[in-house]
Amino acid sequence: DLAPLNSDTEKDRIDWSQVEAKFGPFPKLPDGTKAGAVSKTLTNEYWRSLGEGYKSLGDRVSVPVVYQAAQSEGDQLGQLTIAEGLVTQGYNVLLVSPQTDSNLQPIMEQAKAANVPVVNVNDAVIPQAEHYVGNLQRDNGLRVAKWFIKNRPNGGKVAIVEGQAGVYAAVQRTDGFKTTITEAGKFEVVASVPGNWDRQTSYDAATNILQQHPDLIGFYANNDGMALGIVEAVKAAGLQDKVAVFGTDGISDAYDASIRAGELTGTVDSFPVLTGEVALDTALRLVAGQKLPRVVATPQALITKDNADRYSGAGAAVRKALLEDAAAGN
Amino acid sequence: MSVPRLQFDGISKVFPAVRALNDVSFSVGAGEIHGLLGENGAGKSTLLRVLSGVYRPTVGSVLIDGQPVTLNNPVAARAAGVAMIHQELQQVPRLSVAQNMFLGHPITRGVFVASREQERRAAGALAALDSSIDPAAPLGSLKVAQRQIVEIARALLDSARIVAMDEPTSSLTPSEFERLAEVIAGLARDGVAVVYVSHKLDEVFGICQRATIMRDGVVVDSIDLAKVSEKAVVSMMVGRELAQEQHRSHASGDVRLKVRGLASAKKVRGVSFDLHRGEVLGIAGLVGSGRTELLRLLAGADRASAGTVEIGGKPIRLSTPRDAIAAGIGLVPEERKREGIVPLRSITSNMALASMGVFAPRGVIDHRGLKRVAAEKMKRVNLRPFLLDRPIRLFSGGNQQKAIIGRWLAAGTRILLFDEPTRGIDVGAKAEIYHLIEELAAEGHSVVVVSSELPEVIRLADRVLVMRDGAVAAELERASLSEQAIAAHAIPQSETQAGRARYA
Amino acid sequence: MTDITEHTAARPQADFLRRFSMRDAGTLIGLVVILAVFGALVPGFFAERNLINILQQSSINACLALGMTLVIISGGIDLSVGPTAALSAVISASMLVAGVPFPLAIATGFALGLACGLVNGILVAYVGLQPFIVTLGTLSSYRALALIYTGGNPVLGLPAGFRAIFNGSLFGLPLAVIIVAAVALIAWIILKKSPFGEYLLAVGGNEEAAYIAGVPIARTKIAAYMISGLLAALAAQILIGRLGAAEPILGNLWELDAIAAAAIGGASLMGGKGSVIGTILGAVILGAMRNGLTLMNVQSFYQLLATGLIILAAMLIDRVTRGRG
Amino acid sequence: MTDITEHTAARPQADFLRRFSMRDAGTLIGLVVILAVFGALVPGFFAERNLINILQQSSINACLALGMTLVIISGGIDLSVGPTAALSAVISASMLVAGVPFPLAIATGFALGLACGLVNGILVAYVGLQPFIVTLGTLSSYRALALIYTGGNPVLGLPAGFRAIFNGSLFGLPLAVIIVAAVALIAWIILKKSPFGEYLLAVGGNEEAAYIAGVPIARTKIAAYMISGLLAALAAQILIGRLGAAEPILGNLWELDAIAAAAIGGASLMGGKGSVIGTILGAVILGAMRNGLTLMNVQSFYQLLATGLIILAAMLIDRVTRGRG
Ligand SMILES: Nc1ncnc2c1ncn2[C@@H]1O[C@H](COP(=O)(O)OP(=O)(O)OP(=O)(O)O)[C@@H](O)[C@H]1O
Ligand SMILES: Nc1ncnc2c1ncn2[C@@H]1O[C@H](COP(=O)(O)OP(=O)(O)OP(=O)(O)O)[C@@H](O)[C@H]1O
Ligand SMILES: [Mg+2]
Ligand SMILES: [Mg+2]
Repeated sequence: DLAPLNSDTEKDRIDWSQVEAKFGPFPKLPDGTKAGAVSKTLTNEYWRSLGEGYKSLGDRVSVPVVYQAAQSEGDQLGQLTIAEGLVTQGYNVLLVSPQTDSNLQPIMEQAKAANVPVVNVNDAVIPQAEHYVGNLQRDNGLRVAKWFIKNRPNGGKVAIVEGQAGVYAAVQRTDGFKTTITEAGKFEVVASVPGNWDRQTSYDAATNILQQHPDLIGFYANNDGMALGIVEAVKAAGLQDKVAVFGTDGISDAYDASIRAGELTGTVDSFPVLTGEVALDTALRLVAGQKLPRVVATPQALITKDNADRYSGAGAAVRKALLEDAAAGN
Repeated sequence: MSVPRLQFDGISKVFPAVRALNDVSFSVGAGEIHGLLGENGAGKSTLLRVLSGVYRPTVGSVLIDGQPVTLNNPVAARAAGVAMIHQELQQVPRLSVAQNMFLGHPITRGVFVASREQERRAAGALAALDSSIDPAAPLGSLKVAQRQIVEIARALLDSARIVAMDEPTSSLTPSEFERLAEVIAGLARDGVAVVYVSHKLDEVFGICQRATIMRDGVVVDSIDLAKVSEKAVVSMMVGRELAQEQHRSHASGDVRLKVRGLASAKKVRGVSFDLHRGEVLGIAGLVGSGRTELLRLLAGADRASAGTVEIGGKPIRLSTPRDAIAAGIGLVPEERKREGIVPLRSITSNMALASMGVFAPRGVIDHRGLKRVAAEKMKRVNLRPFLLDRPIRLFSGGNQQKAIIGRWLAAGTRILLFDEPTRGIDVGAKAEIYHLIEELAAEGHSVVVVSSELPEVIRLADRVLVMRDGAVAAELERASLSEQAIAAHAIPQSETQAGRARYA
Repeated sequence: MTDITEHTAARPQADFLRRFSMRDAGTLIGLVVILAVFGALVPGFFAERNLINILQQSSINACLALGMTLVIISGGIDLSVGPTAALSAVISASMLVAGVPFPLAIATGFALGLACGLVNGILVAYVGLQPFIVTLGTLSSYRALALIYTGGNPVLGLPAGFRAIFNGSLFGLPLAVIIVAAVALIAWIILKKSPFGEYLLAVGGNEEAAYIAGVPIARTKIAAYMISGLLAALAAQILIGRLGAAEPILGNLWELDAIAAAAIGGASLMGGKGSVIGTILGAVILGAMRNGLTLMNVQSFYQLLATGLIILAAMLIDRVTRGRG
Repeated sequence: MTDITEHTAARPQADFLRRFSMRDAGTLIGLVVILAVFGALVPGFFAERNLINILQQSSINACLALGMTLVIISGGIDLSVGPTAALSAVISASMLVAGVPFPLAIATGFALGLACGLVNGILVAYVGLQPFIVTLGTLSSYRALALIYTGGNPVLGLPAGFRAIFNGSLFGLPLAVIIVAAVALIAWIILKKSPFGEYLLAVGGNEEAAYIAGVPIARTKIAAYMISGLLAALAAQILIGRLGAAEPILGNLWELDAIAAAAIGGASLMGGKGSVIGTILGAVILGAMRNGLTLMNVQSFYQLLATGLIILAAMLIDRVTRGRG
């Protein structure tokens, strides 16, 4: 039996940039191969972009991909129903992004019985997953913490606005940031409060924190929607020059409206379109019979005004930039 | 003769499975006070609800001053000049008296309700009946009788051409009736046609010229009241002769219930009495004298602040109705709709509610046994229509009352407390209930009857407690019972003069 | 304006069983219509395997909705079922992982569900707070307790033996379905055949009259909430058996599905009215709908739209076929 | 068992205003207690700036809760306020971004709120479905429409001029607070002084009596839902003015906060009862609590616990100080 997967520490892993070098170009697939994918929700741009990645690669290699999502984030049984539907319908491979670590567990068994490989794509981690594609959640927070350590050498007060209580990604990201920045010594995390993935809640929380700590130097938010709410609160408090705000995910609003305009300081982009492509690529290689490592790590990068253009262009350009980063060992 | 003010022309009303009215036709002239008589379930309320636009007739039409009118809803009926006093109080407890009276057609100044003006006009309408009611008080703070007066006053606000009154006096005292009678006479002088429903035949004979008698949804006859006797009317109503029964005592010497110094935080102040096996104890008193509250204490519905209650010599605790029921005490409450029935449930379920332990000895209800008992008890109380599985809300008040009595029969209750047992109940059913009470006493039950109708108390009671201000003012033995004697004790000394008039 | 006249209109004079199945017939027609539509649109919808899937997928909601039905009949509502389930799940699961024997771990989970219901019931029945607000408050509190207990982490690695208990099948039907069917049967018997059922209907129908008639109001209400808590705990055991893990955030929004199933099945949120058969049918309607929409590969926004519209449609069909709810 | 005795106890025969402010006093005490606790624990809690923050942060919930109060008084409930707000927000926002003049864009948002309320009202009043289920169905449907309309994306880049309308301040108070205060005043006048307010109380208090008295039942109910929809739309405009963006997922779970505020303020979910002042106090209680917990940097699980417990505590204080809700 497999040991329970921890995607952040698993040894049997490969970086996405190495896959082609190790396993050769995209393989030939059996006729009529089709892929089914279930995501968390479509109400968040991140997951829609992931679907675009599936679709763009699917179109290129002529594999139809069905992409479904639960009706809302947190709809655990609804997502299970969808996944079970896909197993019964005879897809050759499943790509799943579970709501929680366990809610799609039954799929693993059903799919195994039907001899369908399952790829766990990002976020929550099914312990029994044989294949995982995604980034390190902890690394999100860690990268932001490193930015502060490098760019605010004098340290200061920082605050965290968390996602929904108890959600894996939120816990890991928060922990990555908090641990790293605390260990650096000069920083004090004065608040770590729930924003529930909600812009309004985050706005109110940020207003309250700023009022109590007008000397705050930065916020880290577990996603970009919340970060954009915080930006508004910082602006309303007239502190935009003093307080750095970071988000996570790299949704287009963060880039276009906010980072370039100098409002949002930065975000950790995990390149969902590219992640989708890598995930489908991995899945199809499995269908073709290749034996890939258990974890395929996908890229992420801290985006700020300075490097925003480098990472936001068309798919091929970003891919190139990221391959360069990977080669440089970032 | 000229065109009648109001004419019912071939009205039928069919509810699923019940034909409540069947080809009802009669007419009422302007300035006429017309009685509408019939047993419970005869269709009186249904007819008046058709008149007031609450129900639409299945067939037939209503004519006012010779013109057919369409009465599709209460607003249309009001517009056509019909005012109605409903049998069930139709009020909103959280609104004030005046707001209730003007509900649906408030007096406004600009976009606002003119509360002062409403209260002034309400006070005017109330003055003729009971000037002590504050039009600005929340209706919920009034007693039932006062609420009924508000309901009547509301109908007087509009200058209606037709006023329909469905048992307006069910909670009123005779003196309040007297004042109402004057008001009604005034309406008649103004040319209003009044339709008056009551189970109190003396009232109908007192104020009406003519009356229509209904039975099972059809008109038996329209009669001139001057030319018939009360007895003849009763037999037309019930379709048979009612034997005029005399009081018979079944009281024995054994004390079953011993009450000493019973008091409540609210109304009751140190009541003591004994209740014997087979005895019918009447409790008389003015409205608000604490009778209902006393019964609620005995039934465990309210908690006593002092005093003891013993049954068969053993003191018992009465903190909840369950305690009372376990001790063999059951209450037939005053406000049937609020405290008596579970409207959506069947007659059988309502009957069985207090004796689940009996019907479910091993935790599972023996439905066959239950059906048998229900059939037996309901036959005994003469439920009509005899549909045991029908939701109780679809029955007339009298039949609902019978089911509640059946509840205690089924529970094997030995001490029955009746609070205004015949309020809103017809002569036939009333006689049945009296008979039932006597039978119960004969079987050894002990019965307490609270009633505002002195003839009822005198007819039933072996002994009467007269209450005044929450205490027992007098205990009258059967031999010394008379309306005058009761009234003399019921009325506070200082107010004897006024009080006597009230109770006359 | 037809309002009141309809309201007071008599219902046909049939006997109880017939009346009740008349109402349930309305729900049944709703189910049949939905099945027919999906059957026509989705090939393989009527495959035995898929029908079993629908039952299995409905079973957890059905389990909760049965408890909810009893609470609703008593005139209350229980918004805290999801967090109750989560609390029961994480505690049972951590006991199982720690090697505690199955029966004890399961019993503890059940006891916790009962305790959660007891707290709700006491606040409603003795303290006299509004059910909606009480269970809104405990909704947050129980969830928080589950999160605090686990530190927000899932409890993983449930023993295979435990999982087999709730995960097997019998006569080709998943055990979960059979368990819930048994629960439904018991609930039906309780409601139709036991004094407690009569008490529930009376308390919800007219609390004051029930009180005078000697019905133990507080105990009846508390029992309803406790049953709801117990069934939430049962649903939790079934789910963790199925998932092999227990999460503190399990059971998110379960209350809405459960209420929807009960209401589609004819329960009135004013109390005094509700049907076990109707509730089960309501749960299957919701399950069939989800299943069918997924098989049709409807995009999630449109699924959400369909969910809303189907709830409304089910109520409408129900309304038309059986008269005012 | 204290249940019934209290219930039937005679009510003091005081005048209306006194009775009402007696009840509101209960809520006020709840607020004072919570403020005192936070004031003692959090330095700077009573700073003028922070008190204004609390008001501002409560304003959106207060706005929704006022509409909710009217609906609850009429005997209904409106679960669809969040999605109604979202729909109104995304449509107004996309008009604004497309350069439509502010008044027209705002008016369209309001019209949409009214339309959402109208649909709810018609389904409740004319079709006769249960309010809980109707608005549960439209909760999903309206949300889905907002998502479909925007493809799930937020609408960004609202003109600064528009944002200034809802974002300014007057006499040192944020405009949003002043707007909601004005709405509260209007709601108070409606409830206390207008025939419509009387109709609401009558319809919720005794629908049959109201019908017989000639109250236009259906119109009254529909108007309540439409006001609720309108106020949801107003809340949406305030919010997007503040955030500078309109998201289709905006307003998630708003209904629960609004119901909690109304209930803490003394509204009874059985209908016929509710207070504008109480509701405002209820909203401020919830706002003060969130603010205080954040300032105390309470960890999220414990914040959730505190939220639940404070809702229960507020109801308890309320219950104790003013007798049965
Ligand atoms: N809404 C209804 N649905 C079905 N049957 C009804 C309805 N209303 C009344 N009935 C039935 O119609 C018949 C006539 O009832 P109605 O209330 O008119 O009698 P009534 O003469 O006023 O009796 P009471 O003296 O008790 O008031 C009864 O059998 C009653 O059960
Ligand atoms: N909570 C209450 N709200 C309104 N009225 C009440 C309440 N409790 C009791 N009452 C009414 O107060 C009246 C007084 O009851 P009490 O026992 O003092 O008098 P009573 O002698 O029974 O008078 P009645 O002849 O009116 O029954 C009763 O009619 C009862 O309906
Ligand atoms: Mg009648
Ligand atoms: Mg009385």
